[in-house]
Amino acid sequence: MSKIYKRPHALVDVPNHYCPGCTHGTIHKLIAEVIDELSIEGKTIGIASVGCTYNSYDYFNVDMIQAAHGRAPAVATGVKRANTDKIVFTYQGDGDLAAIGTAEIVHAAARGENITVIFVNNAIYGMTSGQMAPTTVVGQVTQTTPDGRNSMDHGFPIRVCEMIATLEGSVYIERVSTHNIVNIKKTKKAIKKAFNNQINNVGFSIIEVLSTCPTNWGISPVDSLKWVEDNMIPVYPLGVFKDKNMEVK
Amino acid sequence: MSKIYKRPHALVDVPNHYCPGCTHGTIHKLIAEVIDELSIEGKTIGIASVGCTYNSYDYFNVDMIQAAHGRAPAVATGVKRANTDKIVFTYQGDGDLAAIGTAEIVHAAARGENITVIFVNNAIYGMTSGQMAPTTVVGQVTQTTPDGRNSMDHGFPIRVCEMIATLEGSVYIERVSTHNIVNIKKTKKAIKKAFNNQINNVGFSIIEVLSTCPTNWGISPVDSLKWVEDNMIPVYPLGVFKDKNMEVK
Amino acid sequence: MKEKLLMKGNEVIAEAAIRAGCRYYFGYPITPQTEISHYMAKKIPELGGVFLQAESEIAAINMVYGTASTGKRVMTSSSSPGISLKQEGLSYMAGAELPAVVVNIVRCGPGLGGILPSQGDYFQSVKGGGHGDYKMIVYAPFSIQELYELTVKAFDVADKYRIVSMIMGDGILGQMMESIEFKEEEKIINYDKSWATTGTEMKRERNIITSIHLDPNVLESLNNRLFKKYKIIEEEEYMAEEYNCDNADIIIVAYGTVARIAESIVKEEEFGKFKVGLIRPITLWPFPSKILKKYNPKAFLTVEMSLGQMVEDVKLSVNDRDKVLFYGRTGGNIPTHKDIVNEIYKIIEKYNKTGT
Amino acid sequence: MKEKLLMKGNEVIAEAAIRAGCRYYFGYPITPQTEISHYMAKKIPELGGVFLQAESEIAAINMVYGTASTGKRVMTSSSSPGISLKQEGLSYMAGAELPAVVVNIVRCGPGLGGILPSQGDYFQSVKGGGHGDYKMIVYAPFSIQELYELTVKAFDVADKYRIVSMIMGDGILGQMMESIEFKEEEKIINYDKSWATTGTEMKRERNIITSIHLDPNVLESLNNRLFKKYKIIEEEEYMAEEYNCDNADIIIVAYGTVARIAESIVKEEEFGKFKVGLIRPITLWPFPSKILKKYNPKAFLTVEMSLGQMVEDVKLSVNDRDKVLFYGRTGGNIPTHKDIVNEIYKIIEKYNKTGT
Amino acid sequence: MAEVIFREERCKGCKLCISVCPMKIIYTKVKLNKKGYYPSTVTEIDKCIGCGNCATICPDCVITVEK
Amino acid sequence: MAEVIFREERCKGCKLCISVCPMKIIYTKVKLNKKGYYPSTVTEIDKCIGCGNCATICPDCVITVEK
Amino acid sequence: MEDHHQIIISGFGGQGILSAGKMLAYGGMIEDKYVSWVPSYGPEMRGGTANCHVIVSKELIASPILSKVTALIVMNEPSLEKFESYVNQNGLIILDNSIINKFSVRKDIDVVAIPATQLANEMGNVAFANIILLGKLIHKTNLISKETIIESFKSILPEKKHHLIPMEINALELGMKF
Amino acid sequence: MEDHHQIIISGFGGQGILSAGKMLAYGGMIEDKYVSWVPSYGPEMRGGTANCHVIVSKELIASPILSKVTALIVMNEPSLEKFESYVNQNGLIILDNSIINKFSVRKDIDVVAIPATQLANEMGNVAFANIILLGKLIHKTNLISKETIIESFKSILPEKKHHLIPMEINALELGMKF
Ligand SMILES: Cc1ncc(C[n+]2csc(CCOP(=O)(O)OP(=O)(O)O)c2C)c(N)n1
Ligand SMILES: Cc1ncc(C[n+]2csc(CCOP(=O)(O)OP(=O)(O)O)c2C)c(N)n1
Ligand code: SF4
Ligand code: SF4
Ligand code: SF4
Ligand code: SF4
Ligand code: SF4
Ligand code: SF4
Ligand SMILES: [Mg+2]
Ligand SMILES: [Mg+2]
Repeated sequence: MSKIYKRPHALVDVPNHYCPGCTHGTIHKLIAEVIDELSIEGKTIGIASVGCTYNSYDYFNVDMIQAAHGRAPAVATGVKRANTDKIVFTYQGDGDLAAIGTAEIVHAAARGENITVIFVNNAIYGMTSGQMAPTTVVGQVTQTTPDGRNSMDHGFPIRVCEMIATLEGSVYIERVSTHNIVNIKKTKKAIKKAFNNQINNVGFSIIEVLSTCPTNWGISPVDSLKWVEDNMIPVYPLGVFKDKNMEVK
Repeated sequence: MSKIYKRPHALVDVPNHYCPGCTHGTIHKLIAEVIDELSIEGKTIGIASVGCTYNSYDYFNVDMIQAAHGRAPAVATGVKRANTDKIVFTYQGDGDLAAIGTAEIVHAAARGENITVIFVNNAIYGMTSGQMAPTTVVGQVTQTTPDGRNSMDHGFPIRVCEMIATLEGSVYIERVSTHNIVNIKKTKKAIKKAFNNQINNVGFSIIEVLSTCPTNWGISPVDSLKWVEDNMIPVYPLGVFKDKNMEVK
Repeated sequence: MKEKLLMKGNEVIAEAAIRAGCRYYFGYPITPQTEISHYMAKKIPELGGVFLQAESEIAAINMVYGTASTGKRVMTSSSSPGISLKQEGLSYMAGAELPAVVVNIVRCGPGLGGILPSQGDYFQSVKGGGHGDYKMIVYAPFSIQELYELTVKAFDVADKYRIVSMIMGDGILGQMMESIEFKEEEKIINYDKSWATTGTEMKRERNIITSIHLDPNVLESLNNRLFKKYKIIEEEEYMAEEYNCDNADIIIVAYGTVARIAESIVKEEEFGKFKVGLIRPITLWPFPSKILKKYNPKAFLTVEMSLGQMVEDVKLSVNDRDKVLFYGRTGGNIPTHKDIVNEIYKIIEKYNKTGT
Repeated sequence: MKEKLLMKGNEVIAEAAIRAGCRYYFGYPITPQTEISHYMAKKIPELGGVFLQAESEIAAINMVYGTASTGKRVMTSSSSPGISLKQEGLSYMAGAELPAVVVNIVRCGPGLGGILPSQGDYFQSVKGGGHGDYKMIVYAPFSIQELYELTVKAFDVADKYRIVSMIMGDGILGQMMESIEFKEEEKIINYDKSWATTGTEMKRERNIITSIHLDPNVLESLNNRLFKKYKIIEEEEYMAEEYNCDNADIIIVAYGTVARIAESIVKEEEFGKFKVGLIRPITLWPFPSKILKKYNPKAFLTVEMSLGQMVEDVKLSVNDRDKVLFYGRTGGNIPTHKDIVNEIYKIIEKYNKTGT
Repeated sequence: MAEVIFREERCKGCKLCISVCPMKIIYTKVKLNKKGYYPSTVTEIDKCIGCGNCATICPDCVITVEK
Repeated sequence: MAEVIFREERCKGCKLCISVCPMKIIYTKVKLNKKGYYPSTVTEIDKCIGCGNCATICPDCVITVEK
Repeated sequence: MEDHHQIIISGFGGQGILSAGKMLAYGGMIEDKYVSWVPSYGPEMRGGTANCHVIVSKELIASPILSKVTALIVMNEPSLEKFESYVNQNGLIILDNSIINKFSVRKDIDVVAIPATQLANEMGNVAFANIILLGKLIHKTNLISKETIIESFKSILPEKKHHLIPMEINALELGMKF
Repeated sequence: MEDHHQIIISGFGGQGILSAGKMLAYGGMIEDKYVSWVPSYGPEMRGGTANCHVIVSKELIASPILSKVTALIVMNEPSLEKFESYVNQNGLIILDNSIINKFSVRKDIDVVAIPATQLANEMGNVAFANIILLGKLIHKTNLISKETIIESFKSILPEKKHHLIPMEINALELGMKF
């Protein structure tokens, strides 16, 4: 008998603290599988950020650094520049990356830092119990948009991939989702490619993963998958926004 | 006899402290002319930033606020939200807006703040005596790129208009230049339109003005105009990047 | 008749601000003070005001800077790491003499630390975490009712002196509920704001809000003017409460939540012939040195949720600094009733043995 | 033979860092310390190191956090407003116990203030401008030669204690030139860095660099461990220089550029039967309290380019705080020789009149 | 024939596995696990096609699939 | 006929006006002004077409043009 | 001290621990007593334990943080372990024995075990378990009147749950009578 | 005090004020003296005034910031106004009277006026004015030798200006002889 699915080695064998059905857990697994498949566990350094995954260092079986809110790309820059032979990734939420961390992600991309950014967009601040994120969709009710986000008062959602794609330093940008099996598999492929880019010294890759927050969305985990499909994908279309590698070929 | 050119009223009649031939002065005049022409001097509030123009409050004959480095769009947001009937503009350099102030400009645009941003791109940090700016072009020698900016180590120039254009909240984005009379006139037109947008409550406008820094470029003022044309415009193409007003029509 | 309500500290701060005429709030979420935002997001827009979730704490303090420049009452709130990010902005506000209210519901540090209560930001708030010579007025309420009253006062005092006033609480104060009575209406004094940048309307010289003065003499005269103002505030605005201090042998010095626990000890416990009192600073800056100086007990026991910060000001205030002792807990641990009682017994024991 | 060079303070800092084995520099331009960047931009890449101009001071300190996490010697530099922006990062570094060197060439505040010399960031550096209980070692050199030696030392001490050490100078020190002799080679001690995150190579348990500990007991034990370390540093690392202090009637306490001026007074001026000495703190934290406590002059005159910051530590150190007097200038004005001499005469006059 | 193993003490009862099982053979148990959740498990294992969907989506890495 | 007035004490001698004058009638004086710059001025004013270019570009608002 | 009630309620997040405490405090307030309510807070609540400290007193409240209690309501085992020692001599523990299987508590206190979750489940909604336990508490202590606590339901429960109030009253009565 | 030279050089930004000062300090250093050089700095220099404080001494230098000077070189009027009072009795002022038109300085000091900018202009480059004045200074004070200052040119001037050194030497000699 062959294993169809077993826990990846790069995922520490402990229960995680995420809410039931939160796809942060699913994304963690994908990253760990990729680390296994590329045999880079021993030379990977992960940067955890501030959000529900602040302690993802408890879950990834690699050296990990916990970074200040929004600053993971700067921390990653500091790590990678001083350790060019190591594989460095950040794991950041949408509040972390697209709000307080805007300058850091834009400039890491502009500089073309040879790092891998996993950007988990769940359209909300999970950790702090459900405030509007820059990625909250118009109409979405949150603790700070009690009548739903309206663009007049609260502005428009930021499409990170589209924005980063304007920066010459970025080489691979893809938006993927975890709302069903097909897309989870695509997500893994994208993550793998992003790590591979780094291994090949190609440069800055960012994978935006649409993810759920059943707790703060106030719906069940299964309904949350549907919510991603119905409410997020129309605003955040999936696909490759840039692949310089491809262009070159 | 009619006045072909006279000092605009909105420009205080004092000598400015800019270096000889620095087009910051020229841009100041254009803004003042627009304020005169739109008769908004009494209700305009300007936000000076940190850069050579830190004390542009000495030159514009309107209420002025000096903002912390990079934060002018946030200050402008605070002013405008509490004074929706006033006309609020920021005047920011490329270090100020495109480096430390990246998050603030991106989010003011994403929110669609009804303000006018005058973004003066001179491809360098003028005030601090000539370090690399995010807009420094590849190959350009600065104090911190003594062998010329190279994209491997220092990354690629950021094209602010192109980046901001990806944000739904922005309504009018144009890049103009001061390197000759035709373009100075276009610059004035663009600035006027940006103020008019605000008057008409249309939303966020940003005008990127290519400008010179003879002192830190180390060439004469006249050669500097040529340098803009030869070295900046190829990297920063002039034109309208977004005009939602037009799209609607 | 005044209505009694059961409210969370964080909500009371928001409600008090609204009652004090604050219609502009800019903030960025952080535990344990998010309820301030949530409350504001619901209530302020109904009143025609603005609630805006900024992209960061830095943006928030600079939005406050903008609104304050136009003379409007404005507030932001955050917790320790977020307050650290506001230090440049706070220094700018001091330099430009802008009034505003800033709330710090302190959590544990350093770094990302923890979200539990702490008083580890005393130095930052009181000595000046930002650059340059400047001060903020810092209020440290210890009950929900006081939280309300001091928040209202903070707005008044900010306008009066053109200064930032800070409400400094801890997670317990922000999260706890007690009953609260609001006044029918707050008397709001309208201070002169002819300095505000609201457009000249072509009727006056332009106003300028700035903190830069390259001429050393101009800047020094600003510094001196600020310090004159600070001296006045030191004379006029200090606040403290004294419990059982007359003839006390031991005086506990504590503020905020810790003072609640200390108060219960002073009320409930007996220490034989030793009388124990409490001084509770309500303003941390200006520090109520004058009150401390009135007493000459055998010992001052400073108790903090830190490893010793206010204790320096206690030492600088009392007549004999060798009498100042310290007890602190950190990490979110609150000094318990028992902890403090033990410390008192230690002092008594030592005194009985050595006479000092 | 050692070569003598004429160098600017800022350049000496950069060269000293390189000689101390620092190959990673992250910074953001700000007057009056830009020459550090310019020097690094030229020199570090030639040595295979990294000079990187960050997008902001915040990014810079977090890049430092990243490089320091991997055990490499790393530095950033800035000036007052930029240092304010680094406060969150500095608190994180303290929490995660990361070694690094941070330079603050202080300018005038508050706010954008001015670019001239100042000592207005004493409180921020020494008391903790960031949130939570933590400390940095703060060196205050007063000459170019000392700037070099202390910068080298700062790297050693940072590694030794896993702490941030700060070099605090002012614009004068950064901009001035004096002759300097470098050692042939600096002895660099390689401290254990088995905690560093450089990849497990599948040979050891993973390392984690973090400052968050939600369990209060875990966080409290970190706080206590940090404080134990700080106590050791307070015992071992304080530095000060004493000039003419034995039997002095008046002791000036001053650091950095101000101490230069004070020294010239002590050397050049005569005050009749009054003997004037100088204590020059070289470390501001740990403060050389023990040195101050050795003396009992008629008065301590603290002179600062601020409105009174270090003076609090002087008061907390000396035996009789009522003997501590203060003189300060701000805005970029440097207390002149004459200013200080006048202050001394005032003290003498008062003493002659009143006997105290 | 496939084998699907649930580490029930790790399960949080989110039902994502149920929602992606093409054979609809995963169900929720009626007894709380130690964590206080109703864990999922598989019935009629013989119907299992070993597609691994359940394991792929499970955020808590509860499921192992062999074939 | 056009009139062009230079406030010479404000001029910084940058020569931008010279570079944009279509008639090439602006030149640099040989005597420093109070500020320490060689100011610009116009010769052969009769050749001036009153285009205003010089005034438009002057960063120091030195020039007034009338026609 | 009949007039000074110090109560800790503790259990899993999601069991209505915090709102049960709020109801007591609110009830105390409308009966013109001094009240305070302090929750545990923050992310550790997710799946972890939640608790609140409630004081209802005729006197001004000094510390709102309790180191001893007159009554303890516990809805899971870790909570019992953690807080048992807080209970005064002759104090009261009310526990949900449909969740807490084994307990051997101190002999100097009054322990009441109610299978509240099971009873609530039988009523059709486990969310009533906290109310059942509250019912027992006010019955045993006369802390506040039944009418008062019912009044507090309206104030503490969010609008969208007001249709459940009749059921909540049933649960309350069930607890009181148990 | 022959052995302790305290000098301020002051003028407009762009007149080579700072590098003239550096040359003195460098020269002092290679003659094995203690030296210090403190510039004014920052944006106010643009078009404004620049100055530097230089000490060349046989003794260890206490304060590098001068409140009195043994010699003053001034290249514009505001600088003369500002620093005249700094000069010691019997001190020296060297000024460029092609820029400073009117001066009526104290009688207790030695004032030397040289039309340095004009002379330099005649040499073909106003940038030599500072060197002419320096020449006079070392001639009057013996602060450092001519050879030393020439050596310092190489070190202080940027590579791309080294071709000017022969001219600089001419300027120096011109000043010395004036
Ligand atoms: C400087 C600072 N500001 C704010 C916070 C509080 N905070 C913690 S997590 C978070 C946002 C988390 O949202 P996101 O990045 O979307 O992650 P998620 O929890 O949704 O996965 C915030 C604002 C903080 N810890 N530090
Ligand atoms: C927080 C902070 N960081 C850095 C500085 C120093 N500083 C002043 S101006 C400036 C950059 C100016 O460049 P730019 O915005 O391009 O304006 P320019 O002078 O070129 O017009 C910098 C970094 C500062 N004043 N405050
Ligand atoms: S709060 Fe939301 S994002 Fe955070 S763990 Fe829970 S479900 Fe996931
Ligand atoms: S330094 Fe450059 S940008 Fe600044 S005033 Fe001078 S020329 Fe203009
Ligand atoms: S492996 Fe596929 S068929 Fe089998 S239980 Fe899992 S999802 Fe269902
Ligand atoms: S997906 Fe995993 S955690 Fe969720 S119910 Fe299924 S087995 Fe349990
Ligand atoms: S107006 Fe035109 S033609 Fe006349 S001087 Fe000016 S640029 Fe020349
Ligand atoms: S453009 Fe203006 S400042 Fe420049 S030379 Fe002409 S008149 Fe003078
Ligand atoms: Mg999120
Ligand atoms: Mg610029």
